[in-house]
Amino acid sequence: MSGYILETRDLALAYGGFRAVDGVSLRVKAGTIHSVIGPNGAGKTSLFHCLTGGRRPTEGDIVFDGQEITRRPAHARVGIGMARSFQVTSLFQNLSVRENLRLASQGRDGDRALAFWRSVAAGRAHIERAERIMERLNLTAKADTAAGDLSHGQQRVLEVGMALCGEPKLLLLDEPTSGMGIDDIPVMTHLIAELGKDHTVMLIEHNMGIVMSISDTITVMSRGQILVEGKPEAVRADERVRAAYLGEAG
Amino acid sequence: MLRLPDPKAVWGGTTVAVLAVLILLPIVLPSATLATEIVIFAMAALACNLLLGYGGLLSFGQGLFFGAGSYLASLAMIHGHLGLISALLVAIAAGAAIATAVGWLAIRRTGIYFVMLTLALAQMGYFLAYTLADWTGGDNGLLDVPRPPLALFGITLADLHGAGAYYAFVAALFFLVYIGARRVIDSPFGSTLVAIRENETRAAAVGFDTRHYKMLAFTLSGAVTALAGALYAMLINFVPLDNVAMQMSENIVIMTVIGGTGSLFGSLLGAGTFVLLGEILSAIWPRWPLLLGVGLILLVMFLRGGLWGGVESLLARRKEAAE
Amino acid sequence: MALLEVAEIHSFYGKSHVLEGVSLEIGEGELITLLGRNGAGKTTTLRSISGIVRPKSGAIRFEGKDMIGREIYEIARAGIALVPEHRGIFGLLSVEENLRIAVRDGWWKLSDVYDLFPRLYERRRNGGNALSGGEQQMLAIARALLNNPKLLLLDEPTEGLAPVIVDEIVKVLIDIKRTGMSVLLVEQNLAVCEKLADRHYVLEQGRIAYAGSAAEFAADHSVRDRYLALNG
Amino acid sequence: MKRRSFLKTGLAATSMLAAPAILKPAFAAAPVTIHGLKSVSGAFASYGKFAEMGSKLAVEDFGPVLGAKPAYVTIDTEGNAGKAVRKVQEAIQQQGAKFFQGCTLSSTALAVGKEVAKGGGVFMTPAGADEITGTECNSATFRWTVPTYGAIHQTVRPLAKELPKKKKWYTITPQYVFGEALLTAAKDLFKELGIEHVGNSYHSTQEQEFSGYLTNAMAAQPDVLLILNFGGQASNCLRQAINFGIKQQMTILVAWTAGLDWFQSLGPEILEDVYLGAQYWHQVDTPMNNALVKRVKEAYGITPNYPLAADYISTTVILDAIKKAGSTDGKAVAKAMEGMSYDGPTGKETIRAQDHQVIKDYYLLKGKAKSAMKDPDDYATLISSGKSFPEGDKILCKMA
Amino acid sequence: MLNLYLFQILNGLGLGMIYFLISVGLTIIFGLLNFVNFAHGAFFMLGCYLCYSLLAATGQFWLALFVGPLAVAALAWGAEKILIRRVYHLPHTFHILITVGVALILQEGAIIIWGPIGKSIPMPDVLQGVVIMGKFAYPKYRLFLILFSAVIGFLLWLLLERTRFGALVRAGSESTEMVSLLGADIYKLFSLTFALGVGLAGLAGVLSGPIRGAHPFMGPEVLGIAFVVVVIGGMGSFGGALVGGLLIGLVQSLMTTIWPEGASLMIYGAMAAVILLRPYGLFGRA
Repeated sequence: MSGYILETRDLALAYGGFRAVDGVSLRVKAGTIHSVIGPNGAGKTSLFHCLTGGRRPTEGDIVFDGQEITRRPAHARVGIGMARSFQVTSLFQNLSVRENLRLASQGRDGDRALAFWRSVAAGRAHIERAERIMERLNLTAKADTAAGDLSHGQQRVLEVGMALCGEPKLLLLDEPTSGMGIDDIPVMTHLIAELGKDHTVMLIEHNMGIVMSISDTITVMSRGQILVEGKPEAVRADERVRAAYLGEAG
Repeated sequence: MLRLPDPKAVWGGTTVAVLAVLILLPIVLPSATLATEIVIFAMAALACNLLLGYGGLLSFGQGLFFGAGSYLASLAMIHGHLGLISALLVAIAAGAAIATAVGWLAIRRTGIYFVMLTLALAQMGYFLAYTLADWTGGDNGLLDVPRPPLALFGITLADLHGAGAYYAFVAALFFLVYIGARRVIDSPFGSTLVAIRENETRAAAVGFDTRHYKMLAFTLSGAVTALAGALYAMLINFVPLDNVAMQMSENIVIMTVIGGTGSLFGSLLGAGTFVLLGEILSAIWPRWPLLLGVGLILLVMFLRGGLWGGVESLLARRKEAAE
Repeated sequence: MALLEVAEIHSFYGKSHVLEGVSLEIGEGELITLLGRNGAGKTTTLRSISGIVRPKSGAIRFEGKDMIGREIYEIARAGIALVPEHRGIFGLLSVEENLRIAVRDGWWKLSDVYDLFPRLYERRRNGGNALSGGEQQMLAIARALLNNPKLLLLDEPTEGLAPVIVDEIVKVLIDIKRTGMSVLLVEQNLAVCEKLADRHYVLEQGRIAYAGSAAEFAADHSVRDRYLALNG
Repeated sequence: MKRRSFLKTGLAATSMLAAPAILKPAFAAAPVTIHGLKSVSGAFASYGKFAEMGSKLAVEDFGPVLGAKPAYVTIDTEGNAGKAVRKVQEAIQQQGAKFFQGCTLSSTALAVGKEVAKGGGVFMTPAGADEITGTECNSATFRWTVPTYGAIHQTVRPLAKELPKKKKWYTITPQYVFGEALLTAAKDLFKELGIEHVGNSYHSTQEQEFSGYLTNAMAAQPDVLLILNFGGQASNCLRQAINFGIKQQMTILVAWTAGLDWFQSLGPEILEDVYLGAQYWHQVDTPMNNALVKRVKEAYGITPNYPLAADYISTTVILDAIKKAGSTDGKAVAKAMEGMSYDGPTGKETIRAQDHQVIKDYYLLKGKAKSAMKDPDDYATLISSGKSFPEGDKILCKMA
Repeated sequence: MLNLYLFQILNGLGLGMIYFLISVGLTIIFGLLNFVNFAHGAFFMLGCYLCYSLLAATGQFWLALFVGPLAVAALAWGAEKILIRRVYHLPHTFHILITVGVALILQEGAIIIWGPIGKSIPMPDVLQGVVIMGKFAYPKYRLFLILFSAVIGFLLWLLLERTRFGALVRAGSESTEMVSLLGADIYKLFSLTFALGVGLAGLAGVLSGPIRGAHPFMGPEVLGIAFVVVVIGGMGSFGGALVGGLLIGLVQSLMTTIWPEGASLMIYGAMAAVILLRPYGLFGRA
């Protein structure tokens, strides 16, 4: 309707008296890479929890693709086109890479996967999608390796790939480069930039550097609120952002 | 613990092995009735395995489903004059319904509270069966349970009065259940169940309503367990109150773990070992449950994968040595 | 001889290889910071030193004695105290009970930590759950001090705290340092680190990527950009 | 690899199966084998142990039957009705077993009776459920135990006679078929004797804590407390009643005790002055009983108790009947047993043909003080004995 | 009639205190070790038998009361060292299996030692007899039991709330790792707590001896009650065991007057309802 795929209105999440998210109104434009950054404790992760359904916001609401989803549980957001990755790698550790991706594709089916009389082999579409995404992630050589046996960098890539399997309209990535080495980071940044071409991506990051080159819009959070929002160059130049990061950047 | 899907190598072997065991059991054992009991309990263990081994759900309520199957199939035959197939279908439906209800409640809790909830619900079932003596016979048990002939659309296909014939019928059903369970495990549902056991948060994040999957696991498990219960009632022509007791739930879990969680063939192995050990030891020493106790301790200390797990690691070691 | 010497340790969480040969040293009375991005392995390094995670290879020597393979409490008794990131306050215990169960013979007495944190004295009867984030952090530090360690490991003590409280914690850390206690500090807040540390290590994907004195680190902005990537 | 792995699985499977081959019992050459159903292991082990002693001794003492010494095999019921029935089926199918004796649990006895009838054998049991010779009776099943009706009539009636002034009675009853049967019989008799039934407390068969029920009883202020449960529950109920000082306030009657072993587990302090109903008592002076007591002392060094005596005589009766019938045909043996009279431990005992119930004495005993005991097993004085059985249309058995 | 209910309440109180003693050990063990002890009832039974044997050998009830629980605790301490500590880290399934194994060994062992027939245990002389209250009488022994359990409960409360050991146990129920990090020997703490918890089951057994006698198969029934009490009160909660025990005691006692056949159904129904409505029991915590 408005070209925005995700909107939050005065979103708040309080833990006891502490307001981790404090009146955030955010709009993510379809087809863009939108990053939310901020120092530790800025409320990024809490905001992310609200968006993915991990937590119920205490105030405000969330609209996705024209639908009110504020109180929808996590699994029910996949079917309408949201998918997420985790900051701390969360895979099916003992299952193969292929099976991880196949299951993630199957998840898009929701309760249709309750079919216990069918063989998984009949779910051709899922298998094919898993193969396609494996190809795209450069993991085909590791197809039969258990996810837990991958290198950390590969696990991070698979982590993002799992979200991709839901064929989402909006991809929510929670610190996708977390724990990655300096040499692996460009691979991930490149992958995200690539994904940004055919998905809307919302990225939560701690470090400014990573998001600068790939983001269309950057929202800077601090103390549960939006501090600044704008194009990368504008954000980089903003004094308030510097001040917020000052504690960290010295 | 977990096998990656390699359907032909792993399953091909055990299917043939299951078939071989089913054929050999009545030949090797002194009687077909003993073989029948083993196969019936193997069916119950297999159903428990679906929950415990694949879904990671430790249910102490399996006895409730087993007992419900026994009672309802028997009552359907005694009062409703139903035939064999219809009575078994009644048991399956009832088991599925009760298990769905138990599952619906139990999956609201996790860990030990989940276990305690299944236990409490099963105990309620026990006392209900005890109180409804007009229907269940209470403490005396439900007597005169018939074993009707196998008939379809009024045409009698086989008389099951002989122990051998009944064994063949039960074994055939077990094989069907086994094949069915293989399919279930190999289905979108089964693979999702494993995924939920592995990482429930991720499973929810990729779009599965994990509660529905756990509930369906209960439904299927309850249906199969109730079928086993009904077959047991027809075997002994009688439903003792013991069928719904906590001891029954405990025994089913023990058989499952002895055999090996996460392996369908293991369930057959577990039930066989449990029943036969009881049979052999009770003939030798009245205090044999003491040995069972020692066995359980040794199992927990040294053979956590159960017998099937032991066989597997043995095979793996051989293979390694060979390479 | 260094008080603590970590040599080439490799640690795992389940299947994932988290530390891939971390080596570092802490001398008597030194305050060292361990920097690095989220997920680089800082917390795991602290957990490996205190015995919660058992490194599969490498060596950890404390006062020359080998620590790998010892129980957590043995390492604690040897003189290493960890204040974990989640602080580990016992909510069922009162503030004073939280402190008392940690008391071991040595320089720090209950009255000393009450002097250091007067607010804890005020709240000594309260349950651990009733404390604010800052108070919990103070309690966690106070409790570790009562253990009378020779080496204090702190995991992000200022995380999520208001600036006023952060300043207070920094003051306390300076006081602690003055007593001659060695400290290994994991911190995201560079301002805090620079105020306190003698030396810095930067951890990157399970390895030490940089080591330098406070002065060197302050002078070398490229390190910051490369490993901590704070600026675009 | 594929083939090999299958072979190994198959091998593992067969090796598992090889072991039980030893289960196939060596067939006895004897023409007559008695199968004793005894709860040797499991929750009723205390009973099964003595019952097994009784049957073994009976077979041993019995001379040749049909030209050879009879054999005896114990089937361990494991206190589990399902197991017992399955093992009976197996014995019938595999060994052609015909003659069964035993069963402690009513449910087991009922179900076993049905199986034996189907298999054309004979089964004699001392189990408690009246249905065995009542609604669930069958041509193959015989019962030694006096039914609830007799237990009530032979305890309540003589006690009422002895204590004519005690007109207010209170009952404590386990709520299931057996308890209901005792209670119904008691209520009918109360009416006849003009006794006022001042109250009843039902409890579940799981109950081990009776303070609440005893309190209800005290509140009703009866003259006599009639306890209608049995076994472990009766022990706890009586023990707790004594604790509550009920013995000082009223007379206590336990209508259905398990007998000597049960007395031994309670001790004289509790039993003193309590009235006790019993199926068997070793001090009863009948020729057969005197011989039995002597024989058991000699063989096992103990005094025979109810399970031992009941299973001894039941086993003997079956063997006698086989001898009389001169055949091992189940129908013929059952026929021979119908109407048979013999010297039993309670004196002259007769098997009523109509319902296969043994017509025998039931006893009312009174607990002795410790000081009055002449030997360690001299727990009680015999107050009265006699036979009471449902007659005519009260016999619910419709033999098919 | 009112009198009857009042008396049933007194009764329920007595019963409740026994239930409290039976359950408190189970709950302490669960709280610290997150371990489900299915052998708890079997240790209770062992306490009963030790009471019997010690009384038979010495005639001293007070000695039995002292030595019996200690012996049970010592056995538990050994079992913890050899077996139990090896399975803490495993899923609950294995906790259950290993303790079911221990329970079977204890049960069959009791039959081997003491025979299959139950044993009666005499009341100590001083506590024989009853206290007359109107038309009711209440056994002195049960009054003693209420008082003694209250004293034990109070001592236990002191131990848990006022000593370093108790603080460590409570702290450990939140995080054993953090307790180790403070330099406490967590294994010793585990052994002692397991021995304490099981010792309390033994104590409950010794105390119940004169009321219930000793029987090899009394374990499972006692275990069932303990589970119900612990779940209703909140697993790991001392106060929960007290309130849960009293509640079940009172309900059971009053039910005997109101609807006896439904007592067990009610109790397990209440257990299910509590788990569903208040997952951590009346006094438990997450």
